[in-house]
Amino acid sequence: MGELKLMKGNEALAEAAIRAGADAYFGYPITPQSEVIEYLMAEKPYDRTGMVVLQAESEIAAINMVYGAAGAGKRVLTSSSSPGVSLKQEGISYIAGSELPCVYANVVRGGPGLGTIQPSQADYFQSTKGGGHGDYKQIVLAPASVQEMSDFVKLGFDLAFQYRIPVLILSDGVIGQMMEKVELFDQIPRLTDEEVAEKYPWATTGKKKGTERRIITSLDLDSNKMEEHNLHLQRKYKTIVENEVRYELIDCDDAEYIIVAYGSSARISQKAVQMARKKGIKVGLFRLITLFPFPAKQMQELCKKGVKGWLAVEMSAGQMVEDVMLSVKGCAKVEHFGRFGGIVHTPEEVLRALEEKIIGD
Amino acid sequence: MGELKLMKGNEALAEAAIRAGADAYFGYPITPQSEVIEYLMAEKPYDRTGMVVLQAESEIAAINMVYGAAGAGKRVLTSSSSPGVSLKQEGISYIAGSELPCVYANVVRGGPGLGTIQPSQADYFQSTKGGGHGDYKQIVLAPASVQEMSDFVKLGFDLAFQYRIPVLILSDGVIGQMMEKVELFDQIPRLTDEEVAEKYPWATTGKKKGTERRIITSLDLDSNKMEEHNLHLQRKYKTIVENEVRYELIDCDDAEYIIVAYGSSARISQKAVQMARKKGIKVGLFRLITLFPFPAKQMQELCKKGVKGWLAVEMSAGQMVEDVMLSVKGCAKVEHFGRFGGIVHTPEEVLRALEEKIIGD
Amino acid sequence: MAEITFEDIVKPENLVYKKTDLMTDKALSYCPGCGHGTAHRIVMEIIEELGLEEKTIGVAPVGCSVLAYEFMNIDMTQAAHGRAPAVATGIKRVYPDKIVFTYQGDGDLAAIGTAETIHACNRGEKIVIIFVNNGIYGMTGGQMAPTTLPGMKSSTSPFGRDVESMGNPLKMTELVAQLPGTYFVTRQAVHTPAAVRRAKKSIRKAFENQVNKKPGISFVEIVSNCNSGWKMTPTDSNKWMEDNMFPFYPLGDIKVDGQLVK
Amino acid sequence: MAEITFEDIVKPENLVYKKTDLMTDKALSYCPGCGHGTAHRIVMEIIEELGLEEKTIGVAPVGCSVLAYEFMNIDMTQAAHGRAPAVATGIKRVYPDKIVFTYQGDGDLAAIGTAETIHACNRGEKIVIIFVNNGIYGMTGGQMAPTTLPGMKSSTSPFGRDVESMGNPLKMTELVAQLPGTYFVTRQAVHTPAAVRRAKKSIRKAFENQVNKKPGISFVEIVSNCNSGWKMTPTDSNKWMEDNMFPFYPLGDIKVDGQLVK
Amino acid sequence: MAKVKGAIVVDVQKCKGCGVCLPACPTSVIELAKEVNGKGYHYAYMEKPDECIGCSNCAIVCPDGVITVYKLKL
Amino acid sequence: MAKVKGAIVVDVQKCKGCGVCLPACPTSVIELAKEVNGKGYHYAYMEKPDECIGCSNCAIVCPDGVITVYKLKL
Amino acid sequence: MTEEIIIAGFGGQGVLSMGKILAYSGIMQDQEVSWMPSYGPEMRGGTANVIVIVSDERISSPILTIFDTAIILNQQSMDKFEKSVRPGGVLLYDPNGITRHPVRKDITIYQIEGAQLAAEMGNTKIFNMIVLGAFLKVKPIVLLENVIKGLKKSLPERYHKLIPMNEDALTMGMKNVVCSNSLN
Amino acid sequence: MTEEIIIAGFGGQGVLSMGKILAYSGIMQDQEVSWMPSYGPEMRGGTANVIVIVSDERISSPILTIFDTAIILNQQSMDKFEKSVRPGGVLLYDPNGITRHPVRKDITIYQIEGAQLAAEMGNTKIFNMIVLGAFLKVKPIVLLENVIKGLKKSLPERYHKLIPMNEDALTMGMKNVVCSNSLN
Ligand SMILES: Cc1ncc(C[n+]2csc(CCOP(=O)(O)OP(=O)(O)O)c2C)c(N)n1
Ligand SMILES: Cc1ncc(C[n+]2csc(CCOP(=O)(O)OP(=O)(O)O)c2C)c(N)n1
Ligand code: SF4
Ligand code: SF4
Ligand code: SF4
Ligand code: SF4
Ligand code: SF4
Ligand code: SF4
Ligand SMILES: [Mg+2]
Ligand SMILES: [Mg+2]
Repeated sequence: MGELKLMKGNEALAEAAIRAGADAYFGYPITPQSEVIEYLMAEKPYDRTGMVVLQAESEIAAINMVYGAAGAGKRVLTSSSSPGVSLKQEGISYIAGSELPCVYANVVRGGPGLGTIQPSQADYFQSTKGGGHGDYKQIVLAPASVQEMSDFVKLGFDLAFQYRIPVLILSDGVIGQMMEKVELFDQIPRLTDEEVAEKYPWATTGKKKGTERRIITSLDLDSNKMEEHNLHLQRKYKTIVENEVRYELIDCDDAEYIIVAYGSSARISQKAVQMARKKGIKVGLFRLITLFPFPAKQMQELCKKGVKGWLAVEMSAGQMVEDVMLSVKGCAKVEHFGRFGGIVHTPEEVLRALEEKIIGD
Repeated sequence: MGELKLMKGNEALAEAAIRAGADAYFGYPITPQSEVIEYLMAEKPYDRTGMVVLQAESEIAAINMVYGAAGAGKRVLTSSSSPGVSLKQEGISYIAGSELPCVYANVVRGGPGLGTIQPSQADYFQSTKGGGHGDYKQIVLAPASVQEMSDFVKLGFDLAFQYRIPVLILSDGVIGQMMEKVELFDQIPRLTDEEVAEKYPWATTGKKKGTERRIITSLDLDSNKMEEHNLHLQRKYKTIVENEVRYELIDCDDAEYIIVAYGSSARISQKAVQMARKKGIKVGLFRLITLFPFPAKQMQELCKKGVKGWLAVEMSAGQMVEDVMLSVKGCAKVEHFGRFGGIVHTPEEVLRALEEKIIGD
Repeated sequence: MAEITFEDIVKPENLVYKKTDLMTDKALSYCPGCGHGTAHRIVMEIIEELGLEEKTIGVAPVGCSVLAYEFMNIDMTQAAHGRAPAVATGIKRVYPDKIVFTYQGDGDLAAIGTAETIHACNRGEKIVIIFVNNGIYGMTGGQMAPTTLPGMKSSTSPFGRDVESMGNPLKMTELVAQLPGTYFVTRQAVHTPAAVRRAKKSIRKAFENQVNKKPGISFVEIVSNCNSGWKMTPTDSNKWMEDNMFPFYPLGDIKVDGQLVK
Repeated sequence: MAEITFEDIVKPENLVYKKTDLMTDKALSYCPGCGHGTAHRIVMEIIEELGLEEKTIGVAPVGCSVLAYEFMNIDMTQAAHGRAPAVATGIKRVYPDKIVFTYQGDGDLAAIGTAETIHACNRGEKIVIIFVNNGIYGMTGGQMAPTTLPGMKSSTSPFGRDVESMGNPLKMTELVAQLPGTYFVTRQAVHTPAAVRRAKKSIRKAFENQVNKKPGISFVEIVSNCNSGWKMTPTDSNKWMEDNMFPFYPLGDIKVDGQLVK
Repeated sequence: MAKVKGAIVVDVQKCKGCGVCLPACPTSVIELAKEVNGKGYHYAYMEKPDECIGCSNCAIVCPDGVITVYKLKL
Repeated sequence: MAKVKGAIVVDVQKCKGCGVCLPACPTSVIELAKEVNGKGYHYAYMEKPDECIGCSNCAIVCPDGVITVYKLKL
Repeated sequence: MTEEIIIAGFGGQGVLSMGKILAYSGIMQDQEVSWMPSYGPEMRGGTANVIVIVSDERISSPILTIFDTAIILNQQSMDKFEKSVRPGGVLLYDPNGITRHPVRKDITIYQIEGAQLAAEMGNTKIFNMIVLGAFLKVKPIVLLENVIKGLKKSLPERYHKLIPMNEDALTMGMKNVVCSNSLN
Repeated sequence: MTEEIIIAGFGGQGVLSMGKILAYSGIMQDQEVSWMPSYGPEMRGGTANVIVIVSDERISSPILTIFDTAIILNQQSMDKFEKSVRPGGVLLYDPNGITRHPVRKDITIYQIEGAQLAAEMGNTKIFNMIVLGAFLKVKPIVLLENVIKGLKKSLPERYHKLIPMNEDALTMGMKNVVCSNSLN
């Protein structure tokens, strides 16, 4: 068993970055995720593994530093919270367009605008449909525990490099700020420059004589080639949808009703499920782990088993619920229950919503 | 009848801004929409109406200039194209959160990343679901002609001020660059400072002695108030969904199949409909004018009339099609036909897609 | 003179100093001893003294002073992090006759907002910028700012700012003074009565420049403390500021009436 | 000497100048006479001469030189508008032993990218910045840049740049020279053989600084023409540049070995 | 002796006990109270009221603007 | 008389006829052709080949890098 | 009546403005028009083309791949657009610089020696008006007087003195267009 | 066993670290734990509270509104959280500074004179450990030895010398907690 620690989600993410053999973190402070860079700075990862930590002048600079280093084949990450992530959208679109691997975290707070620093899940659309311009996707991992804040950094880098795609760890103020027990994985050594050059022949590591130069770009002025590139991206996304869906079913075997939730909403909904089960209500929890790819097929299968109603629980005015609707395709009623603007729902409210919106009529 | 001119879409938008009594335009060049600011600079609108035109140092500066001036009750606008619009997302979320009126145009080009300067409709998700953070909406108008590039500026300002909401004119390289006949509406006088102060008591025009000060903000550290604010926004969006849906039905009366499209895709699809009708295929065109609010109800009504299949035609890998699916709710088959990355579909291709994907099986 | 009682003195006719009405009655949200409060107050005193209340629009971005609108009893706009100069430009351009100012922290003005600051100054926007430099990101919990001194500890430079890897402290005020668009550039403080009086004079000059449509921006830096971020008592932080900040950020006028002060 | 024929001279052993192999064989996409081509070539000549080909990574953002990667035969990264210094920082920080440079236009470096430029310079990133200043946004069709001269026409200043409303031309190079993080700052041109030779010397120095891990950035401005944007013939544009750009942007070293040149 | 007599009124509930006014007073009038106010701060008060000359120094450096100053010319 | 004799080879198809090389030549060797190349440009050529001293001036200012220079020492 | 036209040639040949004048002429006689250029920024000096549609009805797609008429002014455009003329349609070209002449038998092919005539008239700038004249001879979709009106509308006031010269060019084009295949 | 606790008081009272030590103690005896603070930036000097859950099973929601135990250290928190204790649950509070004492009859209420005891022991910093001791007396959900282990884990090495003092404080709290209502 790995090392056991009591850590904040933000700290676990930072520690996991070091252990995952990350080469660099570039970031800019913003509540509720400043502990990520603070932890890293205090840990002197440069002494531990040679990892670089740099406080950038802005979120835009940070994401572009990530773009540069990722294009050179290194394992790099950044993190921010909602307003800062909005600023990164152009950069993310570039990373997706140039097919670079990177991990970044959004510890979501309530919006819109400056909003509040309290937890929220209202950046679901931005994360899954594309906050930036163009037809691109990113893998979105939704940790529901501090343990997953750590594990998903490693998983995120693996997926990012396997598919050459940005991986977003979509967290929120609850997961970022809470402490839980976390089992830290063992240190993975950073790749040497030579290993990078060998493993990632697409990376700009310096053109060896007699070889073709490497170009990191998302531009093509020839529309035919650009469309071909887009088709290639779409094929890649399809592969990801086929192979990388991750989710957790809790009490779903005999469930007549299903709550769909992710992240801290899933934690709260799990409590609501426990409470409901005590009352004899046959309800289960479909906890999303990947938001993209979305487990549409798996929901359809549950539909076939005769689920009578779906409740989408999220800290937003209704975003993920659209994907649930698109997945179950009218097979059963789908309702949404949301609190937002920094308010976190209570298990009692979720149970009530289930009874009133789904079972009640 | 107003003045008739032959103009590019971008020029028509610029001229309409002057005539709509806009107080200022703030923008930054980017293809394929630089004609907007170029036209304005050449027209000396300051001499014509007192309108200010300023080339900002970046898209971010431009949207924040808009935020400032809009907060002070003025009619202001900006425009850009995909990468530039991605950079504006934080600012747009602020404008939505602070409930400010403004108009901005995205003359979409192909992405992701730097992509291509050729036309695209791949920013649909960003425009309608929220490219920025938080639960917000903006009214999205999709002009399909140069005439509408002009008309929607006026309509946009009216809606923006009526609802205190950002209005996006979602255009593309085709509509921006093409010339058509346009009937220009007559000059609407700019409001005087006094009129602004009177009409828009919420605006920061300077606090008169003995009155309450005005605050433009999207921040509330009290989550309960923040949620209340969000609920207020959601109610406003509901009102907009109820009252402001705009669309055009072409040949839909007896249609067995319907093509859904907007902007230049709608123009091309209209030609495809003409071609199909010549072949005896009963197909109609549902041209979206507002993308948010989306005419879900109107589509459901057509469903009831027995439409057998829907084809979503867009210059993207499949974005608007999700809203069509969410609207028709499984009543009939929905398929997507898209070209992308700067490629514009031909009417012939659209017809073929209709025959193969919808009618064929 | 035991005959004169407290009550004899505390009478309306004897009033010599009272917080301006242009500050609201809300208790300030700042930490005890934080210079933001003083800076707020003297800006509002000047606006009152110049009779500008009815035509002034203030812009405060995120930073500890994000809530300035709760305290400054005038029309205010809250701006996104770093963008206040653009927001103020937007307002001033559509209201050339109104008085517009920004109130920004050092993280805001000299990090994320560098481009907006440089370009508003370079365009010579006819606004006032009040720049509160406390060498740290106060609001978010004391992270390193571009202005953090070499060796100074912060939550993101827990072993002190290492210039080699984290870069040099940025003297934004000296930099903008180089631009032809700045008309008045000065650096002040508000930790002692004398400093407050000098700072107030500078702020008056800045606003007068705007009233008189002088060509260019008036830029007033206020070197201030952040006892929370610096982890010191208020009085210690003021002392530390004198000993460490002032040598690096010397007080005084840098550019007056468009001319660099030699 | 009629006996010596063309064929006698044009023999491999008599070769004295040939385009470097570090330029690809693709025809440059630039307008006839555009200085970008020359600038590209001399940068690549220096990389070849210093034997840096295998360890160099170039960064070119949008601008006419967005396609630099088609022409420079080394590993290249295309950067978002204005962000090349951040992209280069990212690369250099994870590869401190490689050679990293940016190649940026004036719109890119001095408008949207101001913050990234200032901060990379201020941090003293150990990279080279090649800054091609043609006083205009070439790529997008000749709009006004921060560097456009007063009175100069462009598609967004069709009646000439009006400093009062559009602001002053920005001398970014002089500005960054003020920062302690810049080690070498110079302004050059490439329109005559002598200018090219001087520019090449500067570029060599810049790259040598990086090879020798000198503390700070090496920043080479190249004042260049944009005949399309300026609407002149190439030779006229070079003349106009000498007459109008050079007085405002004087050529020469501004900071050498970390010391401002007096 | 003094030709003027001053007095300050501290808004006790809003005073944050920062102590910034103390060194600002030329005549060392002010001290921080042993007691705390509703927010838990040791608020400022005139420990030596007779010494106050109504110079306003304390008031103008008080970050929270909680001091009002009066001055009586004798 | 000249101790050296030079010659240049212009990549005619890539020359853009910008004329930048003309004033760079100390001996006015180069002129633009009346004919155009495949792209419609009046390409550069040695109008006075005998004058060429192989100084490379033309080549180093040629934006398109289309000039190769040879020099024969006599 | 709907006429769908592509005009294609080099950047400097006045392709876009020819299309613009044609479109303006349509407006002058109350028709619907659209003008859709290919655009691209730094593809300087490359090819330029524009699709012009003049119609009695509302115009659907401004972008087409099959045309009633193709006006072709260089070889590249010939290679690209000869096949895009609808059977029975018209291809009008200037043979100057054309190395591979059109071969289709199911369309009518016309030639206009625009470049040569312009040179003869001593003004290369009117080249496009000669070609336009030629087109209008073949397809008189707009009246000459409306072309002149269109010219007035599209030219800034200070260039109105050039209108007579343009009129001459139009006439010259009308006179000199020749049919080069046997279809009619 | 699952124990759901809220600890609430002023910013400087060591509320968060008390919760942290409790959570660490749980880990030391192989339990699941969660620690969820209220957070907020410039609400400096305001209230602070943290929800700690210690359980044998996987913890679902880390955010709750009803608690087994509320540990309350100032008046504001009393106003806010007295009602949040589950019937039959426990409310433990320090009466120092409390002006409105708890009134519920369906829960057990304990007092600990933490502030006073800490002052008597000459170290206000151990206040929170006294309160923690009191809590553990009432609800011995973790063993004292595991609290010490937890302390060691959560304190940096250089503070380990303070552990005996903390141990004293815990014992002091255990000794001095008193039940103040009649429920048991
Ligand atoms: C886009 C964005 N990034 C980051 C933040 C978080 N943030 C808020 S204020 C601030 C810095 C505050 O420092 P400063 O400007 O120096 O003001 P101070 O609090 O020190 O007065 C930061 C990083 C934000 N609100 N928005
Ligand atoms: C975010 C963004 N905004 C705007 C543009 C459009 N754009 C591309 S290059 C450029 C400016 C080019 O000017 P400069 O940097 O001076 O380079 P030049 O072409 O003159 O060499 C602009 C505005 C863009 N690509 N991305
Ligand atoms: S954190 Fe610093 S800047 Fe912010 S209020 Fe406290 S002392 Fe002032
Ligand atoms: S537009 Fe200007 S900068 Fe761009 S290639 Fe042409 S001349 Fe050069
Ligand atoms: S300066 Fe003001 S807040 Fe501080 S102790 Fe004195 S009176 Fe109180
Ligand atoms: S008014 Fe002057 S003398 Fe009186 S207490 Fe204040 S500082 Fe001291
Ligand atoms: S400089 Fe080069 S491209 Fe220009 S004319 Fe001379 S050879 Fe041709
Ligand atoms: S090598 Fe020198 S002499 Fe010869 S053509 Fe070129 S510039 Fe003239
Ligand atoms: Mg600060
Ligand atoms: Mg330029």
